[in-house]
Order: sequence, then structure tokens, then C-alpha cells
Amino acid sequence: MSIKFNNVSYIYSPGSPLEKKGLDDVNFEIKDNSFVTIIGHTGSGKSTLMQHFNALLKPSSGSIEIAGKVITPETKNKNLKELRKHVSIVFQFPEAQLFEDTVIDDIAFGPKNFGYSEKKAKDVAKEWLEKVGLDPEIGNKSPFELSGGQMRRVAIAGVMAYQPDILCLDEPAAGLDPQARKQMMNLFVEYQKAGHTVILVTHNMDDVAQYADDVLVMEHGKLIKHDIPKNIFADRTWVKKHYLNEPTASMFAAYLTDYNFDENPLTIDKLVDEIKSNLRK
Amino acid sequence: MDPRGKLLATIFFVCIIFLANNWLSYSIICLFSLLAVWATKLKPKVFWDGVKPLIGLIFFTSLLQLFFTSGGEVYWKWWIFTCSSYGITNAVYIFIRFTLIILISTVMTVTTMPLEIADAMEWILTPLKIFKVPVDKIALVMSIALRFVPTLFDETFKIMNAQRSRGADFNNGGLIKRAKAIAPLLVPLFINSLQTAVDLSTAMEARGYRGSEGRTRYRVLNWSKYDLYNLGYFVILTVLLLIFRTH
Amino acid sequence: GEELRKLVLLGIIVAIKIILSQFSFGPAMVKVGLGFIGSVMLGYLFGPIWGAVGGGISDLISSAIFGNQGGFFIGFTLTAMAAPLIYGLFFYKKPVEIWRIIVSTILVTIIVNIAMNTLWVSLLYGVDLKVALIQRIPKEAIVPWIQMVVIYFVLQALSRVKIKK
Amino acid sequence: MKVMASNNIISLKHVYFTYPNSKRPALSDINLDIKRGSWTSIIGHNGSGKSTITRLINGLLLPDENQNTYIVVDNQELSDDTVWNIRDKVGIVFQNPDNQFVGATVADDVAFGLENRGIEHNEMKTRVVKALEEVGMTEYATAEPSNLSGGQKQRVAIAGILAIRPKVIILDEATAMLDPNGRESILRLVKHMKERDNLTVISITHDVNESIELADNVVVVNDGKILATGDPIKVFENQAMINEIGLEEPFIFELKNKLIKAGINIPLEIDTEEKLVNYLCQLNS
Repeated sequence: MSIKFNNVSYIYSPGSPLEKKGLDDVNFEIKDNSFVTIIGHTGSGKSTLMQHFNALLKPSSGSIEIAGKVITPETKNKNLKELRKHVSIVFQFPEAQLFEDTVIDDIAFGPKNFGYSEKKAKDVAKEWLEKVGLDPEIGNKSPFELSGGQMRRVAIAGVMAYQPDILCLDEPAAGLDPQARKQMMNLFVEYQKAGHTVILVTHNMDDVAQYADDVLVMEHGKLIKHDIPKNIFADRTWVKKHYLNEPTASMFAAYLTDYNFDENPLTIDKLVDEIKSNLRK
Repeated sequence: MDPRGKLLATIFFVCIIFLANNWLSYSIICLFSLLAVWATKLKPKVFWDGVKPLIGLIFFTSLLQLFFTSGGEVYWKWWIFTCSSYGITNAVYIFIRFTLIILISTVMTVTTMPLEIADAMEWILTPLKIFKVPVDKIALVMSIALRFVPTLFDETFKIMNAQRSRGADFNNGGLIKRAKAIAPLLVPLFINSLQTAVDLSTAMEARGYRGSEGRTRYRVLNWSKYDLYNLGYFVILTVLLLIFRTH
Repeated sequence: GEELRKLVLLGIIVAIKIILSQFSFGPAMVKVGLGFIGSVMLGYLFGPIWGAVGGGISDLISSAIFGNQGGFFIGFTLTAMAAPLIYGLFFYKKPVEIWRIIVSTILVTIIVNIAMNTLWVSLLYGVDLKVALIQRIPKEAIVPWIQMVVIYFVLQALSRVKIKK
Repeated sequence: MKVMASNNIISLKHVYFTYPNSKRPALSDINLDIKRGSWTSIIGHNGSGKSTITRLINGLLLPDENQNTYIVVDNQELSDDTVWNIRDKVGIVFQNPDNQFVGATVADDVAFGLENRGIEHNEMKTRVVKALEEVGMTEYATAEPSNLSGGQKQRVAIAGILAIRPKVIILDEATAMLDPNGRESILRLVKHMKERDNLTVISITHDVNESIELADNVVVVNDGKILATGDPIKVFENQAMINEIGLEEPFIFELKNKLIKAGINIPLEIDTEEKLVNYLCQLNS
């Protein structure tokens, strides 16, 4: 399912003294089945943009084509369920959304809302509990007995269980330790490979370099760049000017002043290759 | 102006408005209220916004009063409803009283920060210490509530959005369905509160909080000459009302 | 210690009550505000006394923040204290039972919403008691039944959480 | 136990701690000396017990009863009588920026610790102004917490601590919920304050790169026990241990190992970024 934004603007509390532009004339198109990352510093409009994907926010002007639906300022609040089944968002610190008696019930909450039968919902809940790397035994525990990292996984399983075509995640690994973080990223990559679109809001440029097919860079509510990672980080002065970080590998490469790089190495493996080929010359 | 003075004045106003009982005294209190509104130098819209949500209720109440009050000259009568001269005056008085009370409370709230109002409330509660009312604890609870309203507002919307993404529907469906929809919102808020209470009380102790004894205050309230003017204003109003009301 | 944590939690629950009372559902005639859920939480978690204290504070703070629609008037503060007090008597450290929900809600409706509030409105604005009552009765005849259903689900949810903690 | 003045501002000896309702101790036999004016990283994965250590240092938690156990902070043994003294000396910045903000505004929050200590009003005002200036939040003095970013709230938390003029600052995963810019600016601020006032910093973290960059000493905690302690570079060279406890390999070691695997010979003593850059440049000249 492709996503298309046409001249989308969003204004917070219009007409009040607190009026603020959340999105400013945003245009882009994302291809099916891609791994997209959205970057930009805090308050740049990333979260506002993301909440437009399933009409939690509706544009103040412009239109959005997503999952076979067109969202305009006039779109009614009713009948958005179908859209949200196809496009779902995992917010930052999603463990804050858990509420059911048991882990399984909590994961099954979304599927049930989207029309799965009680039994089918529990089946997919069990299936996804394991897919996110948790012991099936905790299924009958209360979600509030789990550790923070486990709760996070349960929350994410609760969204992935109904398999939205487009899965949006806001910093899903924030605050996790490195090992848990890596497992989580692998989970999303596999999900994308299985034929879904994954949209990741992140500050981690190493993740951008390693996983993204497509990068959206936001600043002051504007989309200031939309490109593949290679091109995003190609111009170091541009990156600096917009207060973005570089991937660790490319930062290291910057110190190797007398090396000639064919292209800016964004991952550690690329960096090793480039160093090797330089030394061979 | 000191928030304590303003708060006392607002409470006092509600009491003296009852002194008005004829057209002249009502005119005086209207004039004084409008002067107070004018003194804030704020746009009329601010005050209109204060009255607007209640305008329906004010009209409705006045109308009921109109039709259910008898006495004086009767103009019209049907079943249990009457329209009399007494009823009309009464309804108009209630309309004025209602509107003025809202106007004066609005003057108070738009010119004073919530934090200051809370400080003033705490000050007013202080005498209750004589009756062993734990005013310090009440003050602590007040300040924490005040601190967390904006934060929890954001949190509430975040949770609602997260559950909406999971297909929860807060706005449609029958009674039972809606009553059930409270849980996905309330439980996370509650769990979050328990955690916050643990974290915050730990942080407070780590920062040396050991009860209210021996504490000093960063925020101090100071009486100024404007509070004196305020007082004078209300004394004059009260005297005028006492003179011109029907005895 | 324990005491401080309790007071902090009380402050936070008061904040939740203030927020909930900004939400409502249903058609204009029988709009059900969600503030009563806050009163139920206060009574259930802190008992009649501290629940009442919390209720009073919620009235003070919400008038400090939003301005009070009835002016700063002690009567409405007492109203805000009375509801958690009654709920506290029925729910604090008690099992969740249907009869408790029904009886407490009816008591709150009669004592707090009908008797006290009617009295305040008539005192504050000089409205006839009869008029104030007529104005209130239709709503109070419908809303409590809705509240009972909501309270049932709220207590169910809260009691589950408490067992786990 | 007689306490002697020493170079160590904090000493923990034979400390055990068991949470109520738990059978297994969360910490067992912790022995730890922290040098005055040093930066120590306590590192370990979530649930390893690292946060428990900080809560013991200023008496928020009490260690299990044990004859040999003692905790000394700035030459004072921790006890019921000294705990408030010790809290004057040790400031903690906690993980969740929202859950440690007490005041309704920035200035009120900074003043909270001063109010608790009964500081006189004028003095309090001066200290609040100064502390806000030090953390660069002066223009936000009247702002409410809900209008601040996580990084700004943590700055306010630091200001609240600086106003008390502590000797030790503990960062209890204080940057875990921040974005990279927020994280970097907080660490830069703490580093600056540490150097200016000769503070001792203890940073609880799972960011190995942060330890390498800033810490003089690292303490690796796993399953409630101290696994290793020492110079960060030396400790992290033990790759097997790092992997076993679920920490990330520092970038510099990962790169070095991958280069060696790719057939580029890197001598063993190359253990910092700077050395690696110099060496690689040499190779290429």
C-alpha cells in the first residue's frame, strides 16, 4: 500500500493564541513494502506527521492517500476503524497502553476490535507473543508483573498481531538495553520482508543507515529532504547545518582525512571495506 | 495585586450581591462589576468566553423562574405556568446575578495564575489548623494536583491515541460498550499514577523533603497598595448597596 | 516513606479527577460528565476521609485552573467532598458488589446532586428551591443508572490492578 | 566502625540488599570505593541491580542487616542520624524527567531542595537564579514542566541539585529517555560542572560508549554482583564478558575486530579511537 501526501498542512489550536504550525505543506510518496525512517530533532513535526498516517490527526489542508483511503480535512471521525486496521501506530513507550488482566488478553485486544473472533484473536496473540521473543508461559500473567523490556514487547505484539499493512513506530527501542534493541530492530526488518511497510521515527542514525530504504527529514514542520540514506548523509555540511547526527561509521570516516572514499561509509561493514580498498591501492 | 486579596474579594462579592434588591442597587453593582472588568484592560471576548458555555443554563434558569413565580400583576396563565410582574423582575434579577458572578470569577481567573490562586486558597485554609486540619498535607496535595494536571492531560490523549490505533472506539456504540471503553483509558492512567507516585516521592526524599516542618517558602505573597484600593472599592460598593437597597 | 507516597498519589488522582471532569458523553440533555469516576476512585482508594479531602481539593484546583462555573463558592466544594465520602463508605476496602454500587449511587444522587446542589444554586443565585429542583430532576432521573454501569466497570478494572500490585 | 578520612568519597563494604517480598537478594556482597572527583560508570543491563546501588548510597533504601556492612559517604557513615546530612551531599538525577519534577514551574522546582533545608528567602532567590544560569535555563524560569522537552527538564533537575551545592552527582540513567542531542548536552553540562566544582560523578548507564568517553572508572554489575571494575578501556576489552551480560561492544573495539578479520593487522595496544585513527592514517601514508 503506497502512501501519498499532497500539500498537507496541519495547524495546532487554530484561531487561539497558541496557534502553531505542526506540518507545513508536506508532499511525498512512499512505495509499497519499504522500510522508511523519519528523522529530525525534537519538535520538528515527526510525531505530528506520524499521527496523520491513521487519521488520529487530520490535515488542516491538503489530502492524504493511504491504504486505499483518501483523508481530507472533511473526513469524518466515524468509520476510521478499517483504516486503522491497515495502518497502525506504536507510540513511544507503548508499555503505557497495557490494561488487560493477562498478557494474552492484552495482545488480543486489537485483533478483537478489528473483528477477529475470540478464539482467533487469542491464537494470533499466542503466536505473536512468541514472535516478539517472549516465553509463552508469561501469556497468562498480568502484564504489570513483567519487566519494562517485556512490557514493551507485549505492547508491540499487541499491534503486530493484527498485521497492519503499514506499521508505524515512534522510537520503539528508546530506553532499552542494546541487546533488546537489536532484537527489536530485527523483528521489524523481518516484518517488512514479509511484505509490509515499516515506518520508523528514530534518532538513531546507525539504524537509519542500516535499515532504511527511504528517509524523510523533518524540520519546523516542513519536509526538508526525502531520499535514500546514502544521499541524505552525502553532504556533511548540510547534515551539520540541520543539527542532525551522522552514523557512527561515517563520523569515524571523517577523521581518516587522507583516505579516499568512493562513497561516505554509513555502516561499520562499509567502513571496513573502504579502509581495505584504500590500503590495497 | 495579591491573589489573596483577589480571592477574598471574589468570595465577598458573592455575599454582597444579595444586598441588591431593587433596580437602583442592581444598577450600582452592575456598574461596579463592569468597572472591574474594564480595569483588567482585557478584550471583551475573554469575558464572553467565560459566560458563553453557561448562557443556555442562565436563560433556562431565568425562564423557569419566570414561569414558576407568581405574585404581582398576572399577565398570562396556563396550567402550572404563570407570567407575572413579580416573576419577570425576579427572572431578570437572577439573570443579572448569575452573569455578574461569572464575570467577577472570570476577572479573578484571567488575571491570576492558577499557582497563585492555589497559594491564596492555602492561606485562607490556614486558620483551620486550629481544628487539627492537616493544612500542610492539603497544601502538598494541592500543589501536586496542580503540577500534574497538564502532564496527565497530555498522557490521557496519548493513551487515547494509542488505544484508538488498536481499534478502540471512545465515541460510538451503546451504553455498555462505552462503559467498557473506560478501562483501556483508566487502567493505564492509574498504573502510570502508581509509578509516578513511587518515583516522585522517592525523588522528593532524595531532595531532602522531610515534611513541612522547618521548610521555608520560595513563593511568598506580598500585600501591596493595590490591595488597599481593592478593599476600598468593595467597602464603597457595600456601603452604596446598603444605602440604596429597599429596606 | 509510605505516608508521602500516599499523599503524592492522592494529588495525582485528584489531577485525574479534574481531567476526567473535562470529558463527557451522551446527548446534551443527559450529558454524563466523567468527574464522578474521579470521585469513585478517590473513595475507593483513600476511604471516606482522605477521599473527601481529595474531592474538596479537586474543586479548589479546578476552579483555580479553569475558573469555576459557579464562582468560588464553598457549597460546591462541600459537594465535591461529599461524593467521595459516600463512595468511600461503600467501596473502601470492600468487595465490589452490585448492591453497593446501586445504593451508593442513589445516595450520592439524592444527597449530593439533588439536595446539596439544589440548595447551593438557590442560595447562590437566589433561584426558588422549587425551580432549582425542577431544573435538576429530569437529568438526575436518568444519569445515575448510566453511572452505575460505568462504576461497575471502573471498579472491576481498578480492583484487578490492585491485586497485582 | 571508625571512619577515617580518605581519598574515597564513597565506600561500600559487604553490602547486601533484598527487596521485601523477594527471596533472592538484589545485591550481594557489593564492595565499592569511589574516588573523590572521579567519574564512575556503573554499567549493566536492565534489572542488574545497578539502580539499587545508588538508592543505598543516600539511604533511600537500607541494606540488609549485617555486621560487616557499612556505607560511608564523605567520611560519614550512613545511619539514621547522618542520612539527611548525606542527602545534602549527594544529588540524584533520575531516569524519568516528568516523575522528579515537583514544582509547578521551573524556578519552583529548583527551589524545592532549598525549601526543604529551610534556606532563608533572599539566599534562596540568589541560588535559584544562579543555578538556572549555570544550566542555561534562565529564560524558562516561569515555564511549566509540560512545556519543556525531556532534556530541559533534566537540566532543571540538575539545577535543583547544584543549588544545594552537593559533592556527588548521581545520574541514574538520567539520559536514557532523551534524544541524542538532549543526552549529549546533559553529559556535557555535568562534565563541565564536575570539572569546575571538583564534583564526583556516578553515572548509571548501559551506554558503553559514554563510559569510554567520560569515565575514569567503570563498574560492571550483573545479577546483583560486581563482575569487574577498573579502567573502562581495559574492562571493555574483555569482549566475552561484554557479550555475556548483553551489553553492546564499543564501536572502537567492534571496528578493530572487523578490520583484523578483514586481514588488516592492528596491534593489540591500539585501544582508543584516537590511536586507531592515527594508526590507520599511518598505514595509508
